[in-house]
Amino acid sequence: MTNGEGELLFVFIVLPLVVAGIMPLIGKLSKKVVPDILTNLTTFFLLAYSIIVGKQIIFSGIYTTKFSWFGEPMNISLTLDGFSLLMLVTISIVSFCVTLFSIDYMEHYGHKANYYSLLLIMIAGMNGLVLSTDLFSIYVFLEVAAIASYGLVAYGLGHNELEASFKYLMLSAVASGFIVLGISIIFACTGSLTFSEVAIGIHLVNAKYLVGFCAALFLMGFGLKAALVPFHAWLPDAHPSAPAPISAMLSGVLIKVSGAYAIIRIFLNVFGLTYALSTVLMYLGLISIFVGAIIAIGQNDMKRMLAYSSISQIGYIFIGIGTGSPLGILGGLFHILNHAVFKSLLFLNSGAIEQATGTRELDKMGGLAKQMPLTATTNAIGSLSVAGIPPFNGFWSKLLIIIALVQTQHYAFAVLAVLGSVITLWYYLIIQRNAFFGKPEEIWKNVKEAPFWMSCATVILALLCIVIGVTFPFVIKTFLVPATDILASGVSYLYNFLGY
Amino acid sequence: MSNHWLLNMGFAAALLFIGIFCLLTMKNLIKLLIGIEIMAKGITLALITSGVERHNVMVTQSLVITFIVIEVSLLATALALIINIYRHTKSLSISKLTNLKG
Amino acid sequence: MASSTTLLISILLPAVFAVIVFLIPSKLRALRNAFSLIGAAIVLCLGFYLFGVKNAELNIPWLGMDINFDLRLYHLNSLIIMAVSVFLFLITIYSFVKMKEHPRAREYYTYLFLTVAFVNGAVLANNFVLMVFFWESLLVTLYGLIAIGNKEAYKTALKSFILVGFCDFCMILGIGILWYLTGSLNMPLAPLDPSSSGLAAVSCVLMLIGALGKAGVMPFHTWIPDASKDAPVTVMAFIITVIDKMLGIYLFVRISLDFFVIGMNSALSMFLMILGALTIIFALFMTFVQNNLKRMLAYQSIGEVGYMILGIGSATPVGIAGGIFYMLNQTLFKGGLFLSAGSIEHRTGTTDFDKLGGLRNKMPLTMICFVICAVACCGLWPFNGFVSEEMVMHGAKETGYIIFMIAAWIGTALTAASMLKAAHSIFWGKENKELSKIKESELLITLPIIVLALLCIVFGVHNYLPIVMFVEPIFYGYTGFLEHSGFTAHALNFFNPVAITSFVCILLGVIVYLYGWSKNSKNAASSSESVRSFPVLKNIYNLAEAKIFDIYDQGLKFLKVLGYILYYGVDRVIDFMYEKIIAGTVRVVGAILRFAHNGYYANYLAWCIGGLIIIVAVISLLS
Amino acid sequence: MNIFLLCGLVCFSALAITMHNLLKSAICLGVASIFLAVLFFRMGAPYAGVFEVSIVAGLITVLFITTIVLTKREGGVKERKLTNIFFLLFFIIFIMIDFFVMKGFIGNLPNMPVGSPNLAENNNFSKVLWQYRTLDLVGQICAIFAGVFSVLALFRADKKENNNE
Repeated sequence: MTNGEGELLFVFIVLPLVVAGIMPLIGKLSKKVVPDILTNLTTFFLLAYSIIVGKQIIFSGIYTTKFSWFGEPMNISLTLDGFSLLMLVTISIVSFCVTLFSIDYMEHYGHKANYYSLLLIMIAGMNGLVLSTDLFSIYVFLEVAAIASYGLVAYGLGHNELEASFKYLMLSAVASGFIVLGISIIFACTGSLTFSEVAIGIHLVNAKYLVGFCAALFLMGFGLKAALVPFHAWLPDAHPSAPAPISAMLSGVLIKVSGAYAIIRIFLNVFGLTYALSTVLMYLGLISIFVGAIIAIGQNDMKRMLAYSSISQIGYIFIGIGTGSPLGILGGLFHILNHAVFKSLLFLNSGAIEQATGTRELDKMGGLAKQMPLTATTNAIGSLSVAGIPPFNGFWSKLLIIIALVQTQHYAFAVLAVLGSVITLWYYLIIQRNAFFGKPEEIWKNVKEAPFWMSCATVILALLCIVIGVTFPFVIKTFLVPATDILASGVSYLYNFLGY
Repeated sequence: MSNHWLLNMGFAAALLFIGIFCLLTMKNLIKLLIGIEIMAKGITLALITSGVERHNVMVTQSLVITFIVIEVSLLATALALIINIYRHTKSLSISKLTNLKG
Repeated sequence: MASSTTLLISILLPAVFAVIVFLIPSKLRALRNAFSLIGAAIVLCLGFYLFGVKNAELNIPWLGMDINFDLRLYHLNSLIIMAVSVFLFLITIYSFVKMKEHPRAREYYTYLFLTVAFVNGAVLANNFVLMVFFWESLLVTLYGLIAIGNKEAYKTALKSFILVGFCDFCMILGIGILWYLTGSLNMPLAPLDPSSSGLAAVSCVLMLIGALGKAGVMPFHTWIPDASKDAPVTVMAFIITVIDKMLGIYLFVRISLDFFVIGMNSALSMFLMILGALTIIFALFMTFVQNNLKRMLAYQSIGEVGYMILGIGSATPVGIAGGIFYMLNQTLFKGGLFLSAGSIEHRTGTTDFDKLGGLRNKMPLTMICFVICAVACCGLWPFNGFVSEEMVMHGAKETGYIIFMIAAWIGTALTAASMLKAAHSIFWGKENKELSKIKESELLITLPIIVLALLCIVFGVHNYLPIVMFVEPIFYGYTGFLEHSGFTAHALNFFNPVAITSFVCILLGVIVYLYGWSKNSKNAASSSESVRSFPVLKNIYNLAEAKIFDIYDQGLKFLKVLGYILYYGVDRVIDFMYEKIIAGTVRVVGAILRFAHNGYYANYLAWCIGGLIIIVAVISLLS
Repeated sequence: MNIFLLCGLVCFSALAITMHNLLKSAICLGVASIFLAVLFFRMGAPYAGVFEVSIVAGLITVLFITTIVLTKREGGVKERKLTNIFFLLFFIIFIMIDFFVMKGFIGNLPNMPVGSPNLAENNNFSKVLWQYRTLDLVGQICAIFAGVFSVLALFRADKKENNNE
């Protein structure tokens, strides 16, 4: 454990916040170019910085920072361990590609400065959530990211966008209400809110049912953010309605940070994964896999199909985590990373297609592979990854999850997980056939390949799909094993943290 | 834990019930937001009473203040959304908001 | 050491050529052809070199946890690598002409080389995870290759993907159980007895499904006839009849020799033999009602898998050797037949029997090769099919269950009859006027067919050559097989009861065909007259017309009806299951679920609250 | 005394949702907030009480009334007639369930030692807020930023139209 003396980790929250704050001022001076450059520099810096910091973490273990200001002791304690690092790097990768993509894509929406400041606040919120060590801070930063996302989902200001955003807001508000209720009960039981003290408090106090009730509240609250079935209904409305880069951000990162990360962190490290929690998580995961996949098959709107597929993939993450075995956790975490990469790639591609053709309906597309070869190729890579075809990255994480299910003797789950992935393949083949292959439609004769920066972002993500898939032993060793160690050690991790 | 805590939690639960009932049955968008507000009241009550229970009301007090600030931002966003929706549909009914389905 | 790096090269080299071919623009056809020829030639040399090396190992740490990049070369897989490289070379030459005008030829060559790379990886792998990796990759190239075909090919490709994918999934499950049992993901050196525990038996059966499903055993075969219609004929010849069969049988042999002990007359052996016999009879009856050469050949190739399963499943040394030898021979003659069909299609544009006729003068080379391959396929002395079929039958005989031999004999008769029908209606029969101007195919097309036909003869006449070189070394190191080195002893002995019965069966098939044909097809009367004038047959014919005719006619009708019943009652039902029931349920459930997402906020909130209540209940019940 | 305040809080909340007139509902909500604020004072949380009065009873009510006025012209939506009756019915049932559940908990809840030593000393509110919960303040700033920018984003169409005019 290293104690940093400075602002090392605080930068992750403050930098995007400050840039977001000055963005409207700059927006007055220069409408487009300067906000573009500034935002991309910020996200690139965050990406580079997360990797630099990450390197230290990998070599020296957990990193905690206490912040003092003008000589007064301030309690801003942020902790970076393997798991937070994994999420931080994921956020940074996706947000960098998304801002790159936004340069060309957001032209016709106007008011880029406003858009960028909302995006940066969302990033700040997610970074804060990942770094904080306190239940209430998790709630605060979750709300920050969520409020920014309401604005972003409604950014198009059309009827559908407003409707989706409103429903999303109203469901999320209920969910976060239940989260705070859970927090208050936890406080009543343990008298503290930091992870380590809560973990110890819960195990000292003999309040099985109250803690179980809190777990259920958290599961509902964070599960709604993560779009687990049956709390998923907002996602297929909200994700397709947002502008494509935001859909990528929401599906790629937000549901995982504010949903999956929080649940995993709290359930595994703070509460400890009991038999009941593990069972509930696995069943919710299984239901999500099937409901998401089966509804996705019948969709005609490309982005809606992708949104349902996110529900299904989130199910895989939870089914892996729910096994509680190190391999299952490893698979689940790996799937978080992989899903972030390929799902944001697919959403960005859907944006490219929408911009080129003006439609998202799969019926009307067709034969775009000739006009948009780059998009077609990257889309094929993303689809194959998400369907779990070797050697792309999605295959390995699903394989690990299934092996873990067999290892923990959940044979039925293993069989069903594989079936789910067959269905996934099915609808991704539908996308490929309808959009890119098939008979070229006359109307799309004049369609052109996506602009440079958009293609740039998608190519980076597609390359990541392949690179992670091919070098997965390296990725697992450097990023995932430290995270898994922390989660697999369960509650004792926090005991050690306090020196018990 | 004291009975005092239980009593206050019971009332907080009643407030939550009122809020959720409102969300489930009402049609008016502003009424729905009022429902959310009532839920929020229940939750602040639960927070403060937990603090009292632990003789640590100062901490929960600061939590409540943060909670209220967040609530205001949320509410402002929601009201802005409602005004925008009103411009589109000329109505405040939630039943107009069923375009997205399937 | 040098030879162990060659193992890696044998996987990487075809992949590199795949990339090169993919990067050459479609317009530079000559350059692409040159590169694919060079690539195929190098792979061919490499294949022969590896066959010469025989024993090599390569071990690179890869993933930890017992999962290593572990390659091992020995007799069985070196044989397969060599055979695949030979076929790759032939198919590449053949494709220069056949796939010349195809718009997606670039993808085709890329997939071809990729497939070879994956096959080399899959057979060389000495670690289950590695093997699964390559094995699953093959699924993708199979999908791609079938989808290259005509417009409907997309659906067929999807169907094959799902069916083969299901089999592969069974295999993975089986491997998982095996891993659980042995605790190691490296391929085991000590085989497991499947009768020792229930899990072992389940694992064995699941892995067998994977292996045999790849080879196309019933009931996982329905995609093969469809593919024969939709996929390019070269794909059908190379991938489906050569590579898939070889891989499937390779894994089958590995399972029955290395992973599990399958004793003679054990339950598993009986299961396999029954499966083999059923596949033979079922698939070969199906050939009877086909009116298209490619489709007929596809069904026949399924039937031949039955012979291999029968041989290897008999668990007797001679049976296993016969099964492996049959696999080799089948690739030769069935490859030759498919390529001939491609040649005919290339010139005439069709392979339907009723549109063809009288090609014997126009395409003499194709005709001769077709006949040689067809005769070998029927198992007539002294072609290679005879030797391997005899070995399989002897294997079946050694188990003591004559019924399997009878199944094999029926299969022989049916093969003969359908082959005769094909050859007759294509090369003899009435000439079609539209086809009067066609010529023999180009040399590049006929050359591979001639090579295969010659090999059929060589392997048949000098059968000790392949048996001693290819088949026998596989058994070195297995106890119980060494004393059986004299496989040739009864292999070519024509004058033994088994062989004579087979011959009689072939004759029976010929007669069955001739009667049916003389009754039903009036338009090829001239050749029926010539057959009629044969001294022996004449008497039989007369007899038949006098008395036995009805029985034959009824029998023939019965056979046809049986064929149709099987076709509509079993084959299409299985198809229906895949297409309608599974896909249909998914659609209906999807529609219901989509209906539930009706856009009402209160509805969604109610789900959330309901979910919360259920979770609270479950958690408090469980804790 | 507290029990009356709690009852008043619940009654006014119930009134807020049963009122047909939106303005009256908003005002009922404000009154309920004041009850809650007084309750906070009595429970020893004066700062939370002040916030409750000034922000929830004040600012939020104002926001509500502004929105109601802005959308008044055609925004009237008729609620279902039976809603209020159902509300009463379900509310009574719920209160009974609530009562029995809570009664069931009495005596079954664990007794815990008072506070953790870390926090018991922090009886000074400003110290707690500024030193113990500093990160929440950062979060508050973020949340305010997020709210402001969201509102700006949602009303930016106006500006466009105004510019065009």
